[in-house]
Amino acid sequence: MLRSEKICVRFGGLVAVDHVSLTVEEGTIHAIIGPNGAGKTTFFNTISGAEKPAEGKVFFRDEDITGLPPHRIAEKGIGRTFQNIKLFNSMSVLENVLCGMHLNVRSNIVQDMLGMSFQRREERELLEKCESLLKQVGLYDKRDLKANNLPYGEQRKLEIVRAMATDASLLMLDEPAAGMNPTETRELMQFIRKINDEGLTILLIEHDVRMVMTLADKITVLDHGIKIAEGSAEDVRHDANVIEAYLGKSYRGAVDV
Amino acid sequence: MTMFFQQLVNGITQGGLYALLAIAYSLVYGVMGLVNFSTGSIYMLGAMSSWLVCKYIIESFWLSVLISFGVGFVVAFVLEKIAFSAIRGATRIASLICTIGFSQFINEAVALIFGKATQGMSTFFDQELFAFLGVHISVMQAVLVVTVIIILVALQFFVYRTRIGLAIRTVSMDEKTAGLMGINVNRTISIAFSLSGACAAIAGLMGAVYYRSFSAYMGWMPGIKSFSAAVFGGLSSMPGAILGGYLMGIIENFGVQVFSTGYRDVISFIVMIVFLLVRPQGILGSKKKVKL
Amino acid sequence: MKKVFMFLMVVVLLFSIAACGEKTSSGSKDKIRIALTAPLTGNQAKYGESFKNTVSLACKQWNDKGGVLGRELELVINDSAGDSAQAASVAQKVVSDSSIFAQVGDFSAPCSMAAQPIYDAAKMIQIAPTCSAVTFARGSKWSFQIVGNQVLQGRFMAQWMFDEGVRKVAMLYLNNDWGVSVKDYVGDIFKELGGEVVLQEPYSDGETDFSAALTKARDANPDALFIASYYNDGAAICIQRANLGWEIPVYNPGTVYSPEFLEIGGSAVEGVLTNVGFFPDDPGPAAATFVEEYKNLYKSDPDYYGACAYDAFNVLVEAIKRAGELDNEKVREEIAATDYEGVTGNITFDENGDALKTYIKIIVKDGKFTAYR
Amino acid sequence: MERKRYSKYNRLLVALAALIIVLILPYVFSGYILQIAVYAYIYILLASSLNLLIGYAGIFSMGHVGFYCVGAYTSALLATKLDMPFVICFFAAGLLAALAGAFVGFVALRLNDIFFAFATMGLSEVIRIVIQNSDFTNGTLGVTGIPLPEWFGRSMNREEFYYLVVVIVVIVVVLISKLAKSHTGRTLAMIRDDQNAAASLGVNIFKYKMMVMVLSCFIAGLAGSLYATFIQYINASNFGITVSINIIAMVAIGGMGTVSGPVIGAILLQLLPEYIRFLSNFRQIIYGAAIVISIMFAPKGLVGIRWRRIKLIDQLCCLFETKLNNEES
Repeated sequence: MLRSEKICVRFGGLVAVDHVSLTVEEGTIHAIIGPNGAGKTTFFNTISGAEKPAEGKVFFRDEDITGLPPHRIAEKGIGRTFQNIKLFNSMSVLENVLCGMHLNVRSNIVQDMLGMSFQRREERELLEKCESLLKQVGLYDKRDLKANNLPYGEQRKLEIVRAMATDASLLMLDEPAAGMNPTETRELMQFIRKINDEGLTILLIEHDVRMVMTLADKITVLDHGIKIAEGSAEDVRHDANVIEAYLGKSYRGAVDV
Repeated sequence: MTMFFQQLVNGITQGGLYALLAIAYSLVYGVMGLVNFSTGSIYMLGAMSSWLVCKYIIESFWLSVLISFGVGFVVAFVLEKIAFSAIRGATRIASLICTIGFSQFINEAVALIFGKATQGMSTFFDQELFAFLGVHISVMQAVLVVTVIIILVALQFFVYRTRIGLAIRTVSMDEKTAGLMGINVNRTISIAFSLSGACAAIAGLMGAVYYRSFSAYMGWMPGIKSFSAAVFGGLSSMPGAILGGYLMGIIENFGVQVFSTGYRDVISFIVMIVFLLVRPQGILGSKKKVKL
Repeated sequence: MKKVFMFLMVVVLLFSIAACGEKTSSGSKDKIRIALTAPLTGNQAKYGESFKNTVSLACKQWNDKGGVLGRELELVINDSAGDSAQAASVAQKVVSDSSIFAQVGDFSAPCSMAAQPIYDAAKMIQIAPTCSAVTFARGSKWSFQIVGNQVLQGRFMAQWMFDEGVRKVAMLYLNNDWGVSVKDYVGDIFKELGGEVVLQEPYSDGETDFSAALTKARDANPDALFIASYYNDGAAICIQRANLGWEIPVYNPGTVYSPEFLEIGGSAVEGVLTNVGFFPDDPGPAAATFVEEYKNLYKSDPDYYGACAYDAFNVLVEAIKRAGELDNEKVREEIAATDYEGVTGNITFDENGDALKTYIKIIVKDGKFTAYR
Repeated sequence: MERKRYSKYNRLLVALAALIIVLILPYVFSGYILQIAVYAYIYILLASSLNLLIGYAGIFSMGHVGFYCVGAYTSALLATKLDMPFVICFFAAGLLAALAGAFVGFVALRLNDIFFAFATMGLSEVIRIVIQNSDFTNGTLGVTGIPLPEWFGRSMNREEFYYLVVVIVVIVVVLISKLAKSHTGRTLAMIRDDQNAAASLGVNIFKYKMMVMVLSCFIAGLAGSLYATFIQYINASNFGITVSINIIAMVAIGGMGTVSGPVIGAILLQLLPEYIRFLSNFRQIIYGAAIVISIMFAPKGLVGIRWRRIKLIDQLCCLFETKLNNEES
């Protein structure tokens, strides 16, 4: 579904992502892990269009999307969340989800100004769709709260729902469990599993190795911008390079992650 | 040839004022990534305080310098507390609008108290220093250039050789990390802001003495143009701001020679706009990475 | 419902305050009411104040003599703040007050001209004392001005420079309606006389640094420098000229004639040549009494602009007196036929409504304005 | 729900009452109040259009006066030099200002907020200085003799023009309020709140910014045309940065990002100095102080203040209400 070929990103002299190739299969949960500064988020940003790669190509459903601006990438059907939550804080929960519907809106600025019946009907349809989506994820009761008044875990969830509302077929989650307590993490894992079962492909970056190990179908490990390992949770767990990267040379072979 | 060197001298003199003001912008932009729109008003306040000193107390240049410095420092300090600290967390635009309001308030208040008309200023260092092949340099010009250089060097020393300077540089690089490292971020911002005010006020004093006049609206154009100068040289870098100030002064003066004085303001605006579009970090500045 | 009621109350209250403010201004019917519009606040407040003083003085003098047509005169003073939108609304206010007969003002050309269409439509006489813009008086049948338009003054200045032996002149001018037309008329006539204009350099309002322009002017090597500037810019130009060590005669068309010019300029303005239609130190018979009374009343010297306003008011009242009744057509005819010995010299109008004036040459000597030769 | 309908009904009544007052104004008051009212309405257009940028899209333009100036000059020159009818002048003013806005937006919208503010301010000064220095626009002399629009074969009088302005202002404000509530309004709010998040949801930020910039400048151009036509004489010196700052003050004081905020701000700041004449010397100071105070204490402007929270006002209201109730019963 998503394929990157030898992506390189450089900041000045620093190579943040060094010829990383990977393939995300449709319907899977694919995780990218790695220590701090491994280039995970940069890689993410390259796919979602926020960063332009110096070399390499990105394909989505065999279509070259390299270097497209973020909103074009979103149009192709890739949704994303951010490491530090980026909700629209001046809006309510419901409005945040409505924002996610942006790509489904057909009315233009002139029609909006004139308030034609077509536009009003469309607005009503959107509203219904959003409400049903919120009901599904259990945020319906809180639809009128301001987004930043939600508890942390639900803010994460809302951000994911908002990304889902774009009708994305691939969801990229940037450290969704960051800053969560174990209960919240567990709930989140169930939630991710559930939306995956509904057919969404998921690519996620995670720090919490334990969560990744149980959740991901396939794991790619980055270190210093280089892909050092890839495979199932089991494969990665025993990979010498991975252990070295996480714990340092002296631990090689000594510990099982 | 005479013309060329005379215009160069004119440009350098004027550029000195721009450079001081540009530094004021750069200091604030460095620590908080924001612009203090009332820098021009503080320039005027510096001029005003020296005018008051000369008129009512004693005609002393050095006392004026001291008082202007103090006034600029204090006003900027208060301004930072009101327009930035008090509403931290509000949007960047809110802070900018607030400084615009302040600028308006200061200018108009001074206009109301001392009148809108131009006032005469005492003359210091009036005599001619030397004339060489028709190029005239007055003592005032020399004093202006030397004072500007002294202040710039002192600032460089302050920023690069003292603890507070180190703190300022650290906060410029990364406010969050600086805070984690035990630097009192608020105090550092406050100091940098006040210092920038002092710089602007000194520039105002120099301007008043050089042009021998003071008026309530004198800070308006220099304020905007020196922002252009700072953008031109690099808002994020102090040496850049200084360079930008001097270059802007020189470009303007030669611009007048080539085009006309009527387009003088247009020249500096166009330089700013072109640089914003082509090289927003300025000549010496560096791009800041924005983290997603 | 309550909310609506309250809202309505507030709005009605606001408007009634406004209405009261308006009503109080319409006074007794037996007085002849004349409006004065001047910039009493804003950047030009200094001149507005002067207008107000001199016109009030003139009004008082008439009333002391028993008024005109057996009726007392009353001034209605309005503030235009030097802003043309404001000037237009004041004009609207004046024309909608049927008790006001005629109008003196405004000070600046943009304000006078913004008000002009409104007075024109209402057929109200508008005498703008100091609006020297060439397009003003010819813009409406009802408009007159006292200061003399720039064609005349331009001719005077150009002739003066030429007579002094100046053959090449460099001009610095304030880039506004006034400065541009001064430059045009002085420059054109100077060329007609056979002189050469080597440089015409505009500068924006608020400019403080003239060294570049002066360096450029010096490079053009003229015999004289002509500055179309007000006192503050004029003084700054003279100072920076001195700093450049450039010795050259400086001419100005009367606008630097103010004590502040001498104060700011100090020794640098020594020898500046300018003209004036009215000169307190050397007044004619009509001006002498004016200066004396003004000094008694306001404890300061009147300036030229104020003197123009004083004349404007007198010209208007003289015309009312001659017309014998308050009929705007008749009074207009009488104004057009004016031949009046004012404090700013003898005043007659050409067919457009521009006053034909004489000027006095003056020079800055020992820190004071003195008559030239 | 009941309460909601009640307040909606209430709001409608207030609007209706305001409209009636506006409509009967010329019959009750003289030309002077009319003149001030028209300026206030023109400022409503300007403040509302700037609010589209600052309040809704978070684009801080300090050069709004530039587009106003372009509109005024376009209309004035077409009317005086080519004798065009008002309708053409009016829309041409809007279109040319929109074009200027598109150009400025195209070059400057990629800059960050602060740089954009300064760039637009610089450009508006450039526009003014160029107009001041070019012969085509009559330079510093300004354009004189701009005619009032004609209809039924004769020139409109000022009362009729007043109504024309009212109609235009009402249309524009209603359209803006519809826009604000629609999805486009929401999209602009997304951009204002977080551009990266908006882009990740498929919002073409540049396109939307351009659209709102063009729309806002179009309205400013219309305002310029109305101004030029009404005052019949324009001069480039009337279009300095102070005007921009005054508009910003109106938006900030009334309430950014609300429909009624700029309307209230414009009326208040335009009328207040008229009511209290002795304040006219303080006019600009008040603008400055009001900006600072409203940003500090009422970031959402007058509209955003919960008046009932202030004790004194609450008590007064209670007093008033009980009295009213007594009278009713």
